[in-house]
Amino acid sequence: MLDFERDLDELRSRIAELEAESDLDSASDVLRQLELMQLELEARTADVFSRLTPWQRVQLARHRDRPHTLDFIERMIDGFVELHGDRRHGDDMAVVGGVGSLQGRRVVIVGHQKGRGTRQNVERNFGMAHPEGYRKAIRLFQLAARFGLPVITLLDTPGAGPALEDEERGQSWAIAESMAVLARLETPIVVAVIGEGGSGGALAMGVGDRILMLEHAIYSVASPEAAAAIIWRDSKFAERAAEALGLTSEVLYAADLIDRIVPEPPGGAHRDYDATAESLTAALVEALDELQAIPPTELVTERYAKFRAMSAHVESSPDEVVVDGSGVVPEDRHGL
Amino acid sequence: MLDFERDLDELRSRIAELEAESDLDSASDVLRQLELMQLELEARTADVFSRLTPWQRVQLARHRDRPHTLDFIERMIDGFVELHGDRRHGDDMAVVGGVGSLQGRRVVIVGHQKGRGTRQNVERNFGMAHPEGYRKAIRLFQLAARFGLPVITLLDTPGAGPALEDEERGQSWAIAESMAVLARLETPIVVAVIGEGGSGGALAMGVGDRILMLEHAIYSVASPEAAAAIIWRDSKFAERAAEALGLTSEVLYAADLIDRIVPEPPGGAHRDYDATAESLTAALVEALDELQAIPPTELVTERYAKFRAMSAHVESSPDEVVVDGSGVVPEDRHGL
Amino acid sequence: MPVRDLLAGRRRGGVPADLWATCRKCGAMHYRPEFEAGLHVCTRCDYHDRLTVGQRLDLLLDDAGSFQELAGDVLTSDPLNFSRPSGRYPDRVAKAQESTGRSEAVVCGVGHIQGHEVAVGVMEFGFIAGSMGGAAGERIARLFELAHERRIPLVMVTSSGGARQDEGVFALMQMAKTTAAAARLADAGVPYIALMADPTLAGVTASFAAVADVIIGEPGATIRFAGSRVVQGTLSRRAQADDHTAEWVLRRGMIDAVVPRRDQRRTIGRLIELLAPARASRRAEIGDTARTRLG
Amino acid sequence: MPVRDLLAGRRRGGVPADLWATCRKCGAMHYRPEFEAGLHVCTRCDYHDRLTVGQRLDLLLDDAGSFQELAGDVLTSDPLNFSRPSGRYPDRVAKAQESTGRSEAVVCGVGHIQGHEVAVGVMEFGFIAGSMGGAAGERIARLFELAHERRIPLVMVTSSGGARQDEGVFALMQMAKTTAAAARLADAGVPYIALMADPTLAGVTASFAAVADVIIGEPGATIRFAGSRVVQGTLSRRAQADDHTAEWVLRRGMIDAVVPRRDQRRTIGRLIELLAPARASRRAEIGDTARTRLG
Ligand SMILES: [Zn+2]
Ligand SMILES: [Zn+2]
Repeated sequence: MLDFERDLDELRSRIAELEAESDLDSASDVLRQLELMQLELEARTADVFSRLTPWQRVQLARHRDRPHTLDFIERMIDGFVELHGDRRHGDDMAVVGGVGSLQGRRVVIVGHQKGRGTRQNVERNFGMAHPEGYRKAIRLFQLAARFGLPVITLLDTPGAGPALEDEERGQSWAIAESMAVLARLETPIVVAVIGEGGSGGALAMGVGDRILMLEHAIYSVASPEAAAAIIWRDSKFAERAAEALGLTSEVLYAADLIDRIVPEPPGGAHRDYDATAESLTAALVEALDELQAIPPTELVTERYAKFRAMSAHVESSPDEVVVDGSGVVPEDRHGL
Repeated sequence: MLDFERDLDELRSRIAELEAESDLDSASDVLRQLELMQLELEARTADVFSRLTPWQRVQLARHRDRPHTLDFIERMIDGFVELHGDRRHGDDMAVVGGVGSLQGRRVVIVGHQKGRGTRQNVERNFGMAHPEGYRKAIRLFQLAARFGLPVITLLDTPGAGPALEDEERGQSWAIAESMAVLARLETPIVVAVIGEGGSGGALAMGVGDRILMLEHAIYSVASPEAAAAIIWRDSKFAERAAEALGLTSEVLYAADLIDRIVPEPPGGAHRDYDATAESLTAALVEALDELQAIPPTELVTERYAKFRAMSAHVESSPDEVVVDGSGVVPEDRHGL
Repeated sequence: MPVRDLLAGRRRGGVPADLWATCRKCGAMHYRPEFEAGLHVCTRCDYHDRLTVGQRLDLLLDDAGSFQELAGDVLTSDPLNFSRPSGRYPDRVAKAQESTGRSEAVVCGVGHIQGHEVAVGVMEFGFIAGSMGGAAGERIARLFELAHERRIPLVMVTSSGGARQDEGVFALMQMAKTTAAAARLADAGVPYIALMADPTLAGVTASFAAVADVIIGEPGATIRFAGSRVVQGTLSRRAQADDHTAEWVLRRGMIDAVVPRRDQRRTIGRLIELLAPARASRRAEIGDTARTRLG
Repeated sequence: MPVRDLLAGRRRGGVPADLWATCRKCGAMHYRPEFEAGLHVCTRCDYHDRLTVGQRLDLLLDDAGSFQELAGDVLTSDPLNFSRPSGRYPDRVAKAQESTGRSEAVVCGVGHIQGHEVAVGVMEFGFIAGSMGGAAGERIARLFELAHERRIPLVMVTSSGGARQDEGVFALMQMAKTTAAAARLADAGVPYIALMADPTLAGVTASFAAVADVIIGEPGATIRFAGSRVVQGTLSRRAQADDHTAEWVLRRGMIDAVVPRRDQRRTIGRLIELLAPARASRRAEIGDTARTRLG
């Protein structure tokens, strides 16, 4: 229960109590009261959620009840067959993936997987993938391309595992290879940030043709704690870092770094898994259907252009990059 | 010193003694005696080596003084740059590889590497590759194809590492993947069995367009000891297994499983590294120059046909494989 | 139980052996009719016992009766004139043929799984330890080529001690040959699913089996690179009973799933449904051609 | 030593600091003229000290004077209006520009190594810890594209703390952008060699640096995924001083070789000679076109 949810939850409890006490034969004024309280709850939820600070968004994105990848797969994917392992070292439980169908469309779906409770969290390494997790993902991406299936990735990780054993097995190499594979994969790729889009560990599976983001998900160059440690040399400044980093869906949409914000039900995704999954399904299906019409090689070209354009830089004298006396960067690429 | 070498070595020692005692001014009868002894040594060497049993060939192939991959690279390859690691788990010292040039031809060369002496042998795991060794090889094969360099592989291993840690990291998967990669690699591949061609551990790097074999190298479905353990349930029958397995270059050449026997200097490769390297270089250059003329896609097709034809089977009614009432295997493939 | 079966059964401690099945893994005794009704799965340790090709086809295919064998007349030769204490190689082959009723250690052909036309290969461990020599390699290569030509998914059920020693390097080369054939199928975008049954070892694990798009292990199956006698020998230092099972290699990332026998047909059918390249449309182009060519 | 230099030097224990260089790794003190003559390599522990872009170009190129900078006018913006206790982002950039004499944390361009025309990028750790923001990412991407168009080998010298926090997700996306550009170069068969200098961390290690065809490490360089402050924090449990050096990642199979500074130009030149796609013949086709286009 987050701070800003407490107030709403008290109202919710009172409604529940009143509902429990009353029955179908209750006086109509009781029923009217209930109805009013419902309306108030809705209004107050809308109000609270319209004024959430970035730090509160971080807390929502990390909410322990927030739906995780397998919760979405369960609701969105028919006939899912989970495929395990990287064929090299291990089966990372922090990354799950497999094949199934989304509203009749055959897909490969891969996502970070967080746990709930201590045992699960240890098993899933808190959703922090090991190198073998990314290598499993790479294998599934390549499988998808081989059989002409589109890829869906769900991003939800605090970041890639930073432990010594992750370094030993080449965490950097696994992440970079995953991006390199996705960049050239000749099949449609739809990315959805569903919770925490934590740094390179998230981006490793985040190179695609459409980048969706659940309303209260976050996407960040570093966790607010890590950024605070880097910038203020104290992770207690996480709240301030969250404000500075521009990690909310609205900021990223305005900056053209994501393509679409997927609305969550009132009170956040954790209040209604089914409604959230339905909302995400609709967005995924729309994206997939758009992409399915584009030839794979063209997809790859457009995907490159898409990421190529992601920047914020200025040129002191645009269109005049001087090498050997004349411009080497064609003019038509400046727009990217 | 092998049994059958002892007799020759005594003669060799006597020649050396006599040479040491005599000088340029020695009586001509001493010089004549030396010359005669030289001739006798040559004749006896030729005689002993013409009558070697398969087991003696095994011993020669494993001779502790036999030149190993790095001995050949040192002599054959100019400007060699060793490249390390599989970018996933480790740098297997039992497999070495890199880039360099062979008589002016840019090549990627990869081989099993045995050690000499206990320390080196432990470091090199007696030439028994770990999975990461094959994965390093795969990386270099792909590098070769990317830059249009032909591949040379040198085979010299008792077999792939069979330890628990090799199983843990997917020894079977690494070997199979290496064969699958080589089978489709769009660049010329010349394989040379230089010592022990031990089972799947050797074959993992043995899929190529030309298969050369040093005269006294062996190539076997299992080490004679392992085969003896399997067949006679006692590894002491290794000598008998060596006879039964058909592992010498002559048998394999006659069976069309290798393309060429590369002659060794009198007394075997370990008697003269330079001469052996020269002999191998000539054979490699000839093979490379033949292959360089063939378009890469055609190479892959011919390579498939080459291995596709390696078999010894009969068909009770050839050309009539019945499925659904008619033949499915086109006649023109029966010849393969 | 008919008297002739009782008489035929070898007896152990007075119990008609055929009436009871002993679990190869945990030693539990199972009443054979129940054991067979339970698909030869040990109810104590979940070990999935070895099956014959016939049992496997019954279990896997929609209708084993309509299975059409491919290359059944491709038979072994004796290139090395090989002899063991247990007999000359051709005699051992003849004996294996007699005891299994199969002409080689692998049976290949075409059948249907959940309505999908599928190229199927099943290895028979009872045939010289399911070992792969030239004939088995040839059959497998042809099966991959058939799947390639007809663009139908391929399912291989592996159970093998590895390469057949009696054919020396001829047997070894089957590893390269079958792997290359599997690799070509992958390049063609036709799915290949391997079901690794007990045991899948050495030259089979380390060739066509390991390169499948999806690998399913049977519960309790031993899956390993090193052959069994090699492991019993001096080379491996710490191999233990529980090492190298399907569950063990799954944890180590080498296979996709461990699927109980009762679910295999459904799971494989679903995988085919999901991976098979746009069957509906392609069937018209390629499937019909193949069917025409096949009469 | 001129008086003004003595005055300018900060003093430690009475010793003019500029006259002595302290090894960042082992603390050994080196007489600066000797240290510089020895290419900034510690004679005690072999640590290869950080170099400026200028020093690096001097060391690497046949003639640093003829180096032609690319995209030098691509400069950072401040998309998040970012501020730290140590100052507003644009002010920090300005300060870095002043102290390094470079306009960004990476300098890209074209030069020659052992006679080969090469696209070269060198990171300047002195510029906000060599961090990669939008401008650096843009310069790097253009360098890869230049190498692609002209089919000339590319050499990147990395030294970076990772992504530049001050640009948030804009900085993060440079990982994807530069990696994709490197991947395209690989597909085009043009060689790319990375030289990882001290330190190569986080978002740079885990993007374009790791996908090089050949990766060379400098002796003693720290090479790691986790950023330095992350490691000092709570996340990594057992990182030790000697972990994550070039030698350490070499043993773990992640890089191809550790090459001392004095041999780097020769080694890289040899690699280019061996990997560059048939330069002699292609030069006529492609090189000339590029040269024409470039005037
Ligand atoms: Zn049991
Ligand atoms: Zn030092």
